[in-house]
Amino acid sequence: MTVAAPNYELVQQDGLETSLLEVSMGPHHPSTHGVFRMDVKLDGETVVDLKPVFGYLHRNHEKLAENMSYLASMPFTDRLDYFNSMTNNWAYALAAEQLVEIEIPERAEYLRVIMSELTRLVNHVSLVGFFVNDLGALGTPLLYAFREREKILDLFEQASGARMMCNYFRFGGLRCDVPDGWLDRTREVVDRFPKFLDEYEKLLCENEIILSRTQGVGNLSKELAISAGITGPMLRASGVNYDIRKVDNYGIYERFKFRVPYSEGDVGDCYDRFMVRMLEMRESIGILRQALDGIENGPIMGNAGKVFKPQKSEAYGRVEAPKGELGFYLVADGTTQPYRYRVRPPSFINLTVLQDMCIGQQVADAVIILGSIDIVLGEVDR
Amino acid sequence: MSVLGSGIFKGMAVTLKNFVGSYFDKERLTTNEYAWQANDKLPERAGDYPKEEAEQLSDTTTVTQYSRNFPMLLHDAGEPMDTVRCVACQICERECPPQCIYIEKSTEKKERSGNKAQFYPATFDIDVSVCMSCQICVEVCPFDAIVMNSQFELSTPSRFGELLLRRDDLLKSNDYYYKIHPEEASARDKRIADEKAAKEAKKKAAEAAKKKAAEAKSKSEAEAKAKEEAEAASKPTEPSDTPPAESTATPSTEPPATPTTEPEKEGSAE
Amino acid sequence: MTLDLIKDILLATVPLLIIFPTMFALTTWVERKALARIQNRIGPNKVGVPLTPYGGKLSLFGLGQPAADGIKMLFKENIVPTGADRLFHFLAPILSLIPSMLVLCFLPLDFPWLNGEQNSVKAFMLDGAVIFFFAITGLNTLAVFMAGWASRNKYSLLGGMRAIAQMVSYEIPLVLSAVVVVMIVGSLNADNIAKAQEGWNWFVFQPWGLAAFVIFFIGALAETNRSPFDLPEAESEIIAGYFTEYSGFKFALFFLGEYIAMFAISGLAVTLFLGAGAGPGVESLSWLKIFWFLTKVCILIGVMIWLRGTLPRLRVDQLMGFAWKFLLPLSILNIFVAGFAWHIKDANKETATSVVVWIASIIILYAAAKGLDRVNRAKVKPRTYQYGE
Amino acid sequence: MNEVTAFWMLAAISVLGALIAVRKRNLVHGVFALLVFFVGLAGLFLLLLAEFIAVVQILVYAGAVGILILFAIMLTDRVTGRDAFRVTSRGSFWGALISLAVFLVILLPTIQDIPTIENPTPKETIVETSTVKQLGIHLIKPYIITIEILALLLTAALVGAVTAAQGGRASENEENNK
Amino acid sequence: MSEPVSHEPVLQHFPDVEWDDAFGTLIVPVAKATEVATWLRDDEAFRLDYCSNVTGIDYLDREFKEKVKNEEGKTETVIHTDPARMEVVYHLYSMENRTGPLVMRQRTNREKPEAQSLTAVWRSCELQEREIFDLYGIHFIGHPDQRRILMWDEFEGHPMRKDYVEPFDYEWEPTPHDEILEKHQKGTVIF
Repeated sequence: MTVAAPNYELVQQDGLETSLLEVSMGPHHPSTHGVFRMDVKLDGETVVDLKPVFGYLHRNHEKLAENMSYLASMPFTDRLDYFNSMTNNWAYALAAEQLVEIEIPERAEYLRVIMSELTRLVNHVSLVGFFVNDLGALGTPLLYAFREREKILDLFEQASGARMMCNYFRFGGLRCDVPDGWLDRTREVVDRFPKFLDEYEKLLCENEIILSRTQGVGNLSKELAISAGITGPMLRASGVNYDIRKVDNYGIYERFKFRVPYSEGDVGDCYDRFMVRMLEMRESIGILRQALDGIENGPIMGNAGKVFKPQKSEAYGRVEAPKGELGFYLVADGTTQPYRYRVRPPSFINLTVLQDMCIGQQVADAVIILGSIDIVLGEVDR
Repeated sequence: MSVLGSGIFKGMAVTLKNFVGSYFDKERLTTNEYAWQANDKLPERAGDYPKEEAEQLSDTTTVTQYSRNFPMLLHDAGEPMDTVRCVACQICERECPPQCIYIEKSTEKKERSGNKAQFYPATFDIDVSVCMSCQICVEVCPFDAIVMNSQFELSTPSRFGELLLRRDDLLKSNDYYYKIHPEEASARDKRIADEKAAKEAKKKAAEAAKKKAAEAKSKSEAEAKAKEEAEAASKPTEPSDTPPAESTATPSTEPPATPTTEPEKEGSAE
Repeated sequence: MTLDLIKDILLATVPLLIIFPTMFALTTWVERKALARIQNRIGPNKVGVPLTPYGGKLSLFGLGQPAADGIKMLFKENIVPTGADRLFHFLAPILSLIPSMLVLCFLPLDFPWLNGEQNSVKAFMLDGAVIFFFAITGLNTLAVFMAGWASRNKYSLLGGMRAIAQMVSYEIPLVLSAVVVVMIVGSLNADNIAKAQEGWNWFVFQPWGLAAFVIFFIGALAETNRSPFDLPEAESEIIAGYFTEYSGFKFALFFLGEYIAMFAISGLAVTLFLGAGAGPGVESLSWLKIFWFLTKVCILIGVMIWLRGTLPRLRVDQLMGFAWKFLLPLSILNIFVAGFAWHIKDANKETATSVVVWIASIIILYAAAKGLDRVNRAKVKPRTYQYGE
Repeated sequence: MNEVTAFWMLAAISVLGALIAVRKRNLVHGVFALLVFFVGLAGLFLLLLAEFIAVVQILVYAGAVGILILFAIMLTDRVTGRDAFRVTSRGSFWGALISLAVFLVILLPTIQDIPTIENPTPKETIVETSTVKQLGIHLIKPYIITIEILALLLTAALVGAVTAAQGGRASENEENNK
Repeated sequence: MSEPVSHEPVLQHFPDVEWDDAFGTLIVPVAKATEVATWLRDDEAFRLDYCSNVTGIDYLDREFKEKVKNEEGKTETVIHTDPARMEVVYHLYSMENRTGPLVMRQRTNREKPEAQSLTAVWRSCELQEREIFDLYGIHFIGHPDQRRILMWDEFEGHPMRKDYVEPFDYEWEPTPHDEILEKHQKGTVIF
């Protein structure tokens, strides 16, 4: 079942010897989305071999968390995937809440869904911008995306006091309630978003250059995607209907009516990954509208107790983060610190197939394939 | 069958719309200029000024009332060290994830205005080069003594000393807190007052229960009195002696009555 | 005699050396402003003229920005990588500027007020001006290669190779689309071409002229490495291509050379298709010619900026395919269309023939373009997306 | 400042370029020196008011041939050699002498026929009819057959080149299919 | 939550496999790991085609004091010993049946830790096993490309091990934070 990495054989023509050009793309290459390196071997402009090199941002997050109380590593989870701190918080809270039985109040559950779907909008909209930036678009779509993203970040700031490093979720609820009028402002942003998406789609989805650059580039088959543990929009672009919001129904997702877009064919190229994200944003808006309609006043914190000290047990909590399945695996030994704290980072595992997708493509394609995987190095290197 | 190049022309129409729109539509040009850039005044570090001036200056360094950057120590009206709320219990120091707080307890207790004698922090340092504004210290503080500031322009030419905020840099009055986070401050004070009132009511009730055997009928009066007191206590502290010159609507005289629900203190405070 | 010669040389070259670098400075500012507005930003708006040493300044929407940039570039450190070919690393930016400056002389720009009413001044009066233009523009390629090779950087080398392949390929549709005009006018002389379009007889108003203009403009974008053909300096793929290792004033020279080349090639487009200096009022005021000429150049530059703000870039193979498989056949076909139009031109039935020519040319050219597009477009399955519950 | 000065300057540049091109062991330097020679030659043509030839000189030699050589060099492994290590063949003196003799025998009569620069042809006669036009007329009228045959030959060569390139790719595809 | 997978058939099919009820996990002997994994992936009932998470855990010799109520109702301190070992934990899900998770462990000693690489079964193990090799030093038999991944190649030691001692930090430079850390070390605050 496992598909091995394809081997590219250098074609020797009539005794003419050609040698490979070895280029080290990164760690300060402008389009590696951080400090990431790809050791690329090129035959002309064709990628013959590609080895990803990680670890430039490694800070041993897991070890740090094992030497801290459970609560104290919550702000550090923000720094994993610094675009989506809310979903990171949720995944950690979900794992910790499995260790001890905590009832989460209704309002907190609703706010969690609202925050995580807003995060999804933030991530997808700016990812599409970065992706088109990698295609060479001088940042215009990216800045349109950031214009809208700012509005959502303002909402995050109003709720939690910080724009990106929100640190908003707690075991059993949320840190604090949202201020007055926040829900109305959110509704305004959510109502305006489809209008922006229309414009965005008009700008990008029919552009002949984007079509010809992305279609048929970086194909990922369904079998390889499943075997390699690819999750999130990338998996759905390869034609697998698997969304943890639907499968696990964590939080209160079973109350909302939403659909999971996935590609029908089994091409799974950059265009599919781009389109699945565009379609997912529309669904997120649907969830947000339902959540904003359904939310009621109430407490936002369950009875977690003063000290978080779970019994000897283990738990694995996973959520559908915008980049894929984000899981936290906690092993508790009965103290206030986790004995083992493991992050299952989606973008790290999605990078498994980078080599498979890039070999035989052009250098320019390698860059956009990396862009379409959607990595954040804070999470990859941890 | 589409017209050749129609996708490109559509895209160009969108960019043209944005180009023109940025001159007329506020939605399309959301950029704001820095407040200090508008009047060509360079920002200074608030710590370089006398306290009152610094508090005025922070008008220009505050973005919105919701932004929260770096902790500060609250004191009530009056001389800072006489009214500081912190009792040097060191919970925040223990809970701080990046370990950027250092506290030394005073050796002797000191009388605070209106309260009984307590310890006070002899040293209270926060290394803002390490602090990540995670607000866990605010969350765990049982005395509402540490809250978030909103100054973000803290860059200094030197790496040592100036990024290590000392106790006197961190001490800020409650008025200042009202100025930068009006909603949060009033909600917090309301909660403190409520708690205090509830406590006193409880105490009164307990006393009343004791006296109940002797004077059963005075109970209702006592409760009414407790309620009155609660109302009196819900008023925030008096303004400082030298109010900021440009503080037009000093919130201390008339607190904004916005009943925001403030979170219960959670987290471990062992 | 010598004095006269020097005076002539100065009169012929100094206006060009003043006008175009000034326009370059302004264009960098306009480009930054326009791109910023396209992206919903404000753009440079702070740098201005200081009024007193103690403060106060005239901002003028950040018009001081080009000067500030220039000063910054001048004072930046000149870094030459170890192992680089120092001589070529030094020569490349100069060599890239010289051809672009040189070709400005072939534009039909004369300055009537400089040397009396009758003697207008012109740098070169050559019969083969158009072909000279292409020959000298081609030399730019060498500078690019020099820069890429001398930097001893793999990205630079890749950028240089891309640049050469691109420039060589796009020169062909560029020349072939210009051939149409040369054919109709019967002269390679830029002034003759300008003369042929006086009044409103601009060649862009002919069907073959319009097609040739579009092809020429696309080719010009590729020749000057502008978006969407800015592959040699694709920052998301190969850092900055051939000038990755350049800093300070050498980089500024490259930058200058590139923009001057933009002006030059836009100037040629204006000469060939947009009636050169023709415009309202040129009969009475001869210097309006220059005004109209520069205005048209600026409009073309504006379109280039607009395109840059909108489009992502192509891939190398697509770029080459576009030149060889799309533009080249189309421009050859266009030559035949122009010949056909010229052949059936009839002074007696002008309206009827022009209508016939318009309709026939448009149908032929559009059908050809569509067909070529269909042939060249990569075969991909249509995409469908499902919604799962 | 007249044509003579210009001539000597251009001649010096050309000869210098040619010499450097021969002497340099660094191939890329050599090619660029060769290009200097080509451009100098173009300048000389321009001086003779043969502007079309000058253009073609730049277009074909400096532009096309130069880039062709550069591409060829890029395919080689070692671009630079050291100028110090040079094998000078024996009898170079005789070689130089013979080449000079051949040069004189062949070219001297031609050189003598050219009107000297001090006494140039009057300008008016040249400006009257442009060289481009004259050249075109000559090419179309007396030499039309030659031109057509040349064109055919070049087309054949082009087709042959394309076929050769395609053949290479076809075999590559076959290998991939295996 | 998605439907959990019953572990009973595994135990029936492979007698060597143990079931740890406290943690809810299969404990697979290292020698049999590939076989069990392949069976779990291909068996029609399981179809655990998706290996979500691979974790390494390091257990030192530890004593746990636990207060247990004995029959007489008195609390009594019982001392458990947890033997030193290393574990590799696999969280398995099925994308086809939308079930999971089934937790599977390979247990190995601390002195010369070795485990079977399951990269051949689930490709997603490739980078995660490399990470475990890097941070824990567990050698994966049959891994196609076992190199360090997060730490640099010259790094010595395995930082996630519980007994790992930080080397002298040669990149140390003074910061204002040192003052605080020093005071922390001197004082009572222990993290």
